[in-house]
Amino acid sequence: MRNDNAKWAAPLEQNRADVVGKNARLSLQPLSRQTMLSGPAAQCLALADQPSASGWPDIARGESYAIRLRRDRILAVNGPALTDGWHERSGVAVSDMTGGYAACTLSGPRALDILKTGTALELALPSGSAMQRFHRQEVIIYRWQAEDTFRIHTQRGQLESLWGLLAALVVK
Amino acid sequence: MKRVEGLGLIDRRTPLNFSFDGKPYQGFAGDTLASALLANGQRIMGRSFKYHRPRSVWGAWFDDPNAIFDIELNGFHEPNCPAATTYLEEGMQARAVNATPNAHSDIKGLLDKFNRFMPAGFYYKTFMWPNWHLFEGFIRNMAGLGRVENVAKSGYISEQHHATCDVLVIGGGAAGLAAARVAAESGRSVILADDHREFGGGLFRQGGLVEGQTPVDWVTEQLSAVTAAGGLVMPLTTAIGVYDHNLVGLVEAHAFGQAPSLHRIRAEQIIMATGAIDRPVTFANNDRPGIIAVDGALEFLARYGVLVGKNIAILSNNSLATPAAEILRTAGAKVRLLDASTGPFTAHGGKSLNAISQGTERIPCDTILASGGLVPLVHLWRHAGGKLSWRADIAAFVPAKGPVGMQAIGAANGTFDLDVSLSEARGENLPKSTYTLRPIQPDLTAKGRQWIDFQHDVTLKDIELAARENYTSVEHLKRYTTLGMASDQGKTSNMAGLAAMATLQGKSIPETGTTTFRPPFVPVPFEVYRGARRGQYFNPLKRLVLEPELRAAGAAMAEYGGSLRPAWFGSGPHEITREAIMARRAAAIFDASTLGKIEVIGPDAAAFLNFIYYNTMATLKPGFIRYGFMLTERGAVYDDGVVARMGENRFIISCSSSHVDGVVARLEAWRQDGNNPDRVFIHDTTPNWPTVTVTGPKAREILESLDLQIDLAPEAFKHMTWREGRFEGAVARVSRVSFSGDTSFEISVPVATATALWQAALAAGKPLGAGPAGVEALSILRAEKGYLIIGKDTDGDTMPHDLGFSIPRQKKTADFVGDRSLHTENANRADRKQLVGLMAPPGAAALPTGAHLVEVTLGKRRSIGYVTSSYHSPTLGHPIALALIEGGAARMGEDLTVWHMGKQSAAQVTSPCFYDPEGAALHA
Amino acid sequence: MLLGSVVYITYLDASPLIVPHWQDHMTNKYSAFSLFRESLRGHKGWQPAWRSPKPQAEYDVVIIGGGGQGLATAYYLAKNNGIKRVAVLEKGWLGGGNTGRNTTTIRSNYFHPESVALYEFSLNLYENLSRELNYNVMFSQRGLMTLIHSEPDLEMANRTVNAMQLNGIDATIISRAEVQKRAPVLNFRDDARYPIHGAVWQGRAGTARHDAVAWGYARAADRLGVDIIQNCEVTGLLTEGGICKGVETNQGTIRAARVGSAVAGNSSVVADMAGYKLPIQSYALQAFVSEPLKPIMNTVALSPATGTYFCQSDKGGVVIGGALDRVPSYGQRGNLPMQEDVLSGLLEMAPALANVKLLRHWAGIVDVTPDSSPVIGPTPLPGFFLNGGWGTGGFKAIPAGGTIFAHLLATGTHHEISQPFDPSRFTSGRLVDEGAASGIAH
Amino acid sequence: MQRFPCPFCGPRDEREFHFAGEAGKIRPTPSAAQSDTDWATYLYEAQNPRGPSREIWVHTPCQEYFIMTRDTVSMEVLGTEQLRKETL
Repeated sequence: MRNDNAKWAAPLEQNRADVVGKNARLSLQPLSRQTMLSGPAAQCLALADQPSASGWPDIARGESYAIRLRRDRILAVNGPALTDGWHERSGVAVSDMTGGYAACTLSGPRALDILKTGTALELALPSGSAMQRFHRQEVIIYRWQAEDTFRIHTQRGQLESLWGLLAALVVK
Repeated sequence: MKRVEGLGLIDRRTPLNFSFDGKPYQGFAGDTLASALLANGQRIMGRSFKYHRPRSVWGAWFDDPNAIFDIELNGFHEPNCPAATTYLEEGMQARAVNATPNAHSDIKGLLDKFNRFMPAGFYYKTFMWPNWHLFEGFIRNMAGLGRVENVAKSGYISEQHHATCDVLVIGGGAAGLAAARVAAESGRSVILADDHREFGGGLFRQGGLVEGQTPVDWVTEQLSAVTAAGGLVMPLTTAIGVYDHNLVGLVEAHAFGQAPSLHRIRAEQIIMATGAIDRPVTFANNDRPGIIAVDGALEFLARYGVLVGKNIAILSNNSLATPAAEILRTAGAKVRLLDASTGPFTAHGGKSLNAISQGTERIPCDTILASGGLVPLVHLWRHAGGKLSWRADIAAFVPAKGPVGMQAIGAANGTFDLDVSLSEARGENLPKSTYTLRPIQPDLTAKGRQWIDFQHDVTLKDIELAARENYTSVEHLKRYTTLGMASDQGKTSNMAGLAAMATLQGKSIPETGTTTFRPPFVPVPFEVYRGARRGQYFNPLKRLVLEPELRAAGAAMAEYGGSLRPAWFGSGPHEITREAIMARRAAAIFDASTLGKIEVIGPDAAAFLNFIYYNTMATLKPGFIRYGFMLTERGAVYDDGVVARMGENRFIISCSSSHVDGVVARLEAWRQDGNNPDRVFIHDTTPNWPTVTVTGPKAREILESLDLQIDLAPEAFKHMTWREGRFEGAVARVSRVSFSGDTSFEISVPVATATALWQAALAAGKPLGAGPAGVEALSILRAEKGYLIIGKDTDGDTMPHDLGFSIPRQKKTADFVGDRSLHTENANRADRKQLVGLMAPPGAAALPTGAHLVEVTLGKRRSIGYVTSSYHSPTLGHPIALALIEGGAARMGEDLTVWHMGKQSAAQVTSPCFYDPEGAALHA
Repeated sequence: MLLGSVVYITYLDASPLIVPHWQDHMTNKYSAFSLFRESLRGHKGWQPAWRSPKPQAEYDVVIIGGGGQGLATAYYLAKNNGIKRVAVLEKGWLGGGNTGRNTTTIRSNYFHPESVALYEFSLNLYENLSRELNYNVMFSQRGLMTLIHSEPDLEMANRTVNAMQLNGIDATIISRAEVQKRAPVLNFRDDARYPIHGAVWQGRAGTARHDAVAWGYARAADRLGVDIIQNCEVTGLLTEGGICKGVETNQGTIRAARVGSAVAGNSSVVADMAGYKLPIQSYALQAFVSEPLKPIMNTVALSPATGTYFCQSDKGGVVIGGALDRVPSYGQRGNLPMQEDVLSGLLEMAPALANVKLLRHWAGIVDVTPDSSPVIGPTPLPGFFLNGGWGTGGFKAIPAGGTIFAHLLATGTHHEISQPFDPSRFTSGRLVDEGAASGIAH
Repeated sequence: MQRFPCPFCGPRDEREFHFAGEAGKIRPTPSAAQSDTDWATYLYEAQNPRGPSREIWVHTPCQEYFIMTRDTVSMEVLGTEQLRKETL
């Protein structure tokens, strides 16, 4: 029976240092709340108290915002506290995902090129949802505050492989 | 062969040392290995595949099939590098492939003497007795080109990129440059790619001025204009294939030893300006070293300053011969022009040429430059599904009906005059073409061997033989003779071969047909297709929130169903038994975070799950949990798990760890296809809720010290119910379900609280003799109880009634997934494999998992089932096993024969539940 | 030494133990001796491998599809069933479909007794096929290993190998050391993503020259009087009173007492002509070959974890295959996503090949059934019979498929081997699903 | 690499999509009342056309199921429709 402790390096600390390379920086992005809302788009936004939700290549702004994941689903970031479950009046399903997704920030003039090693996304190619695949891994990618600052969320269990891929590209 | 002062794009101030077949040479920066060797007077660069004939270069770029080297530089070894496209680097050690000891004097050259015994396809007619495999090793050692070193190439990683553009221009010759400039200056985004280090394509070899400028100046101006207009210019970049929906694979070469990069370019418009190459002339001894393509010789001169001969005969059928002769004369050669359409010609000489003859006339020469006309490079056009048409005036196939968004210009389109080509590229009116050609066809009566495929040693006689034996379709010809299957993929041999077959059959070339061109355009390393998908990143594992804690507690981490989980804790696999005993005597603490937590939310949730599950879920009450099977429409068990009802409109599915993604996908498919998607939603919250499971007789005691604010008394908190509590201020969902057979609690908390919960549980368990346990111990515990693992204790045909769950099949009236398939002839078979337990006789070892149960009829053993799980039970002190056996449920108590790798043993059929069959421990 | 070998080979092959299957004084028979004799007279005496006849108005049996299955069916109809008025209609060039596009693996290491009966029968026929057809199909019994990467893999390997042994197949489990001895180019690093614990080994498995199988059957069938008609595309079925009486083609109407379809990659299209649907979805399956290399791999290795398998051809090219493209397709070309999957899989298996160059890749269209087993049997249209749905496994089954389909066409009833593969199994639910038992179905 | 149009996300690479079956195949109800033959037809029979083909696909990143009409020979995408009846 195998012991693969050495083959799979232990995960990095949660307070890990930023990875800095030429024209690019990678950092872990702590978020205090993430909420998944499914239902009619307008109702989801109303419940999450957001004016709109960002897809690609929208730039989300501020500390509290919403990201479009599907036709009928948004992710509210740092939004209001909501009860999990069915919200009868709005017809919206709510689940807390604060810990379910981990996020990191990739920024700098080279950031988009780094992303384009693993996805076919283009600024000129808008998309209703921010869902993407980066080197075959399911991720949420959107811009935040600036043209060249990207926030990338992934299911927490996949953070280590996402981080490893990005870190290698950043320091290249 | 010599360098000509003042000619070429090489950097004469930077000499580079290299070796070939062990001998040292010197070239210049900008040389290819082929040009550097020619400049050193070294003509023999390789041996042919079959007869080991000495060969020199035919072409100056990718159309050379002859000079192929294994190269070593700084400890990096690469097989099968074409000498004509490998740029020279300091210290390169090159060796001709498939030559012993070297290309100049290869002992296998003797094989050529026996060529008459080895015509095309000779191996199909012999080597049948006693069998082919006996001869194969010998043949295989004779075949093959380069040698691979069996070492991993660390650091050899291909960069991968994606990009889009309005216009992708492939080929940076005159037409490509002009087209790229027009497109870029009209405001479109342009990528211009060329496989050479310098742009310019055939411009340099054509000599003279381009629109009043030297070729170098003109090219520089065009490139500056493209760049200034925002275009991207990519040298050393080959388009290897055009794939569906206008995706082009561009492979960008780097220094030797560095993996090329792959750019996947999605272009609105693809402009193919890939040029043309010379077609060889089929004549006797036309494979002799020193017989070179006209355009190849001009390339060697123009790009590398190498004049390939002193006394040159040009054997050509087209109007480009005269200007070529002028250029060569200017460079210092003596040139004689011969009309290739007159024939028959014979080359004379061995390793060096000394003459060409026509009839009785013998013309001394040291070099023959041949051209049977230009052949447009239409490979990419064919990749994209474009059609070709035959142009008799230039005796070539040219692009016809095109794929959407693709256009051919310049020589690739059969436009061989510079001015016409430029006008075509710029969309202007076309001047009249001056290129003319006299058709040629091979002379079937000529004496001596006439070579069609230089690398594969296919001669005109081989094609005659193929025709005689009725291998006349182009594909049969190719496959039977191996014509065009060499590493140049027929770039040189294709037209000559077609012409030969056409002549033999008295047909025209278009009637004879053309072969399909397949990507890649030139061979590229496998690495190009890999990129980041390697090692740990080839299917990366999911990682647990608690992994640092688990490692700190001594976990041995291993792969289970796509996640890295603790196999056991402590010093080795012997800990598994200790953990299992601990779990039965006190309690075990597991990380069960990978179990699914799929929320199904909405007013239709109950009806939806009732349809999805075999078991009736509509009647499940809030606060309660029900075990159930999810079936495929074919009735096979896909997953088992428990469903907890959180409220009127909310359920949580806890499915098997490895099935989370699959279950979510199935639910989503049924939700959108066949249900009202506004009334039920699927949220996969698995990663949001790490789970710590405490199981065993002391489990309740441990939970009590966690202060979860739940009444844990057995009558208040029963098996198969759940409660919401708090842990350190956060929500804690506690389910009383068990996979061990003992009282168990699964505690799910938010990610931020998980570490504290784990530590608190361990601290509370320690004084009670409880501690952490891994997946392996849990596997034993569940098998003792007869709990199954889908995919291990079931196969792709197992239905719920094979597992003892028959009631919904008989009683459930509402439709559910897979329902009808539970009543087919197959589902009603009496001999279906059913899950049972097995007991080995006292003192026997555990049965091997995967052993079969057999019955013997008429002396023949027949399998009636197999062992799916087997362990030594630490609780019971003897081996136990689960098995799928034909009609197993009716065989209780039966003694069966076990068969494993030829050895037999005995076992008795029992209930699959070995531990606590009454359920006292479970409900305690 | 070299020359000695050539003479030795010539001597061996000239052995009088070869018994000709037909009496003929022309240079029809292939042998080392006839090759030697023809070599001395410029190879002028070789006869055409097959004729190019014009179609006759009527045959006893017309077979649609001149691939391995169709040609073998015609050969066995003439040889085993005594039916010689047979035509094989091929819309392009014979052997140009999946027969000429596959990765040539031949094996019988199957799990279910029904599959074993079929593929083991085929393997047995392959073992004597070169001599039977008097055409060297280069069947090379170099063995096939299915790698075992983990303990669950080993448990599953036990289950399958025991099943095979009980069914009389020469399968064993070999150790990691044994794997390394047979295939040192594989990845034996301890930290490999998919480490090698051992392998399931079938020594009698191997590869054959795909074109030669088609050509050998074509030549042998032609000698028995079968008309092989190339460039003859079937455009419709001729029915009279609800019974199939022949076919319409671009070369005119051809009548036949029975019509058989053996058109891998087009089964649904031909079924559509007969007016019924099949349980088949068609996909592209890609294959890859590298530039020729000196021998580095002497067996066939398959990794269920990476979805890739490879071997080395006699010419020296590394021949690679993997899973189906994921998009239903009739376009005989491959696409990048699967190329990336298969070739990255190859390099996980054999990292030393990273800078070996891909020479070309191509695709065939495979007809995939829900249980990945073939469908053979009568159809709803009387007089019209089906041999299809072989998925990725048609090549290795050519001799068996031909024999049983010939039996079906000659007698109208199943051979005992083909009975379990009757299309009725989808109604009864008695599928023959090897999916779980074999890593990649071939 | 083909490019398919997700009705919600727009054009995306082939790798993000899964073929989910032919369009227009409705699960027969009540399933218990189906004959063996009808059930087998629903489960297994396929149009599998050579040429234009109407199919159900899912864009896996955003989980949108939709109908796409493609040519199975040329790989040309001929159109898409939403699977669900009303747009949100």
